[in-house]
Amino acid sequence: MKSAEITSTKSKTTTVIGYLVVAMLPIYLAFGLAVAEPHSEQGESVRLLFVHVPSVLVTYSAFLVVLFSSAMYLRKKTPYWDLLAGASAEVGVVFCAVLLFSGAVWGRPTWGTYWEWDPRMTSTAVMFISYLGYLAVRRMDLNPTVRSRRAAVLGILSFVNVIVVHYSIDWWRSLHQGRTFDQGNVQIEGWYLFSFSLGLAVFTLSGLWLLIHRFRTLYLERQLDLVDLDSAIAERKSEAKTKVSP
Amino acid sequence: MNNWEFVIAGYLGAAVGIGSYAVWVIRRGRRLTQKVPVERRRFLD
Amino acid sequence: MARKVSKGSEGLFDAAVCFSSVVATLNGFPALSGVSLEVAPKEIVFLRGGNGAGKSTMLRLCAGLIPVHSGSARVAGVDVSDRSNRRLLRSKVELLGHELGLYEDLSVIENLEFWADINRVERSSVRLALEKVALPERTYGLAVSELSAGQKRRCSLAKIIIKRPQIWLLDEPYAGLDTGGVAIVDSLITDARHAGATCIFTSHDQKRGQSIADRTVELSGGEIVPTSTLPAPPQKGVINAE
Amino acid sequence: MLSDAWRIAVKDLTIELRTRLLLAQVAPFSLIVLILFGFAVSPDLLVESEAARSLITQVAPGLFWVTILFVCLFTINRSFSIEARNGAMTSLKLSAVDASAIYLGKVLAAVFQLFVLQVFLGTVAFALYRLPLADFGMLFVTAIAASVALAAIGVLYGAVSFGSQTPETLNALLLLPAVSPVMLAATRSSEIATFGENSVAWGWALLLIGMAAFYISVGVLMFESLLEDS
Repeated sequence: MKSAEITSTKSKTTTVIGYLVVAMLPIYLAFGLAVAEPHSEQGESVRLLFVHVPSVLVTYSAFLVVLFSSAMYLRKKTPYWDLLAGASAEVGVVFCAVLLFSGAVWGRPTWGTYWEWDPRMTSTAVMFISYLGYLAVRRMDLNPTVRSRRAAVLGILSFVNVIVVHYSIDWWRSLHQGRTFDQGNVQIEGWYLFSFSLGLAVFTLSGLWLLIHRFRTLYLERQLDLVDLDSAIAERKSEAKTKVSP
Repeated sequence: MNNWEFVIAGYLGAAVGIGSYAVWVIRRGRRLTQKVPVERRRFLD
Repeated sequence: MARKVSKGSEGLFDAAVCFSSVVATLNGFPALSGVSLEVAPKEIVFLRGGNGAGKSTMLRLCAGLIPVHSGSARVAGVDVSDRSNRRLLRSKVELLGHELGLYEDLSVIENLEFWADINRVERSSVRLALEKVALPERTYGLAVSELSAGQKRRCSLAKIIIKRPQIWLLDEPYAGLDTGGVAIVDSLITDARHAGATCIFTSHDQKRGQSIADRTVELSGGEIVPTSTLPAPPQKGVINAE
Repeated sequence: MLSDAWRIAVKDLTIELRTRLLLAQVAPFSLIVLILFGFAVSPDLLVESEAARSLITQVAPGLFWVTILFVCLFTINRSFSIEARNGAMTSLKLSAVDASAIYLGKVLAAVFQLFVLQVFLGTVAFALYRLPLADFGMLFVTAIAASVALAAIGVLYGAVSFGSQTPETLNALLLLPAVSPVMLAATRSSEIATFGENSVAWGWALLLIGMAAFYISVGVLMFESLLEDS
């Protein structure tokens, strides 16, 4: 594609991904909302599994990408890794919000409460906030190089939260006797497995689509900053020429 | 057990959340692309 | 440590400071818009220019405190933008900036002894430095917050004497000093040169600056003004070292 | 490196001794938080009801550690504000010390301050909430390990927000989620130490020690990346 034709952040890849999502969405909804049988214990609310668990996996992967690209940024110091980390963290935060929301509305029919002080739910909320903090650091008013490096360190540190979320239930069980809530006691097989896989595909592809687009907007923001800098340098140079000191 | 209201809320919430973010990103992308000079619009595709 | 120093010794044959089209930004503003400058070892350079010309930025960049956006900057033979050499660079330069770099709640002597310790310098040099900047002995035990502005400046001058860097970067060293203090700064700069150090300093007092410097460099709009456009330098008197 | 760290710690503590910010402002503040928490949780305390008494006893360890969290925030903010003033941090960077020495030094000073305040507040809390004490050793180990973990995380995150326009609020946003596992472990561990009766006894204390060790090593490794200006 010629540069002049580019009027938005879409490209062949994202168009293909977009169409795939659009094509799979009705099938996913049909299977998730109709074909999959109600669960013997959970009834219809089991259908939230096809939203909740894929969003968990996309969130994990997005934060994993943050970890990886932050480490790469510290190694290679190329700005693209920094942009990728930023884009991925934002996508991760969006999916994390979806996961918290779907978890809450799933919790109400299964446990009778939107919020249960379960180690996984609590640590997920903490993880969500810690990545909001990461995004806040990315908006800090500092020299871009310094800010990127600090963000990279934080991007690595924040992954501790993801590990805590993942293992919180096991740790809690070994250190604390008491009941733990687990929504994952549904056997995922048959139509459940199929609907779940569809959901996973739809969520992953839309996450990828968002990631690519967000990366490109961040890239454009950077380009714009560089353009502004170029003109600022030119302006400053002309200022130097016109003003000759006594 | 019939809990359709929660199921619908969950699906709708996800759709609204992800959808509105997608719309925001696309719009921002369009706006920024207009501002960036043509020769700098290349993406690492 | 020792290994690194020997590596740096080859830098002795380099220029003390070598900038080539250096661009540096401060929050998106190109404070330096393409500076090319070479300073020979043992040279005393007076950096002048109006407010916002980029003088302070340039000195800070020499100390590795500001990232280089483009171009190359070598100071004491060390590439400023290379972070792996940062410690080597910082062992060779010292910056006296607008900020004092002193802890207000500690006494003069505590500040300087801490500074000597973390720079691996004998504590005995603290007294010598204090005598050189002519701070009265009764102030040694006072907290820095109790000193007058001029005394604080002297105290922070003492820091640079203690460190004895290879390259002295002085941003407005005369600011806030009385006549005695000004004379002290002059003698410090010339002493440093005799000890083999290079010095770059800024000042708004042109006469004072030119009287002591080997060369005057003018910054304007983040660039060095070419020498041809500068007015002819005044007849420079013989530098009186002692 | 360790001697540099020690010097920096001594410097920080001397400044604290001169200004007495923690002693004169943070300690009374934490005291009032502890008292108000007591009121908020059970206003019936004034009428000596047995139910209120047992409620406050149950939640006391949690209240205590939330208060320590505030103290930790203040300590870290203070630790970095003394370096922000007069550009002292620039001086440190221009000196011959390693970034990891700066990190360890600041952690050491913060550990000391946090520990002293924990001892003070802990004593008050035991008196105020009339708590039993089952295992002093475990309580002591908990306090030490929690101080180290909080300081290690705090100094690391304090450096992330250093130099921003609003370091205090940003630091609070970053630090509280990061220290939440420490707070949880410290609360459970001190609960066990206070009331006894638990099979996993030392599990939480060991977890705390693990976290402290983990964050200290991460801090030593990564502090330089946070500190550099270019």
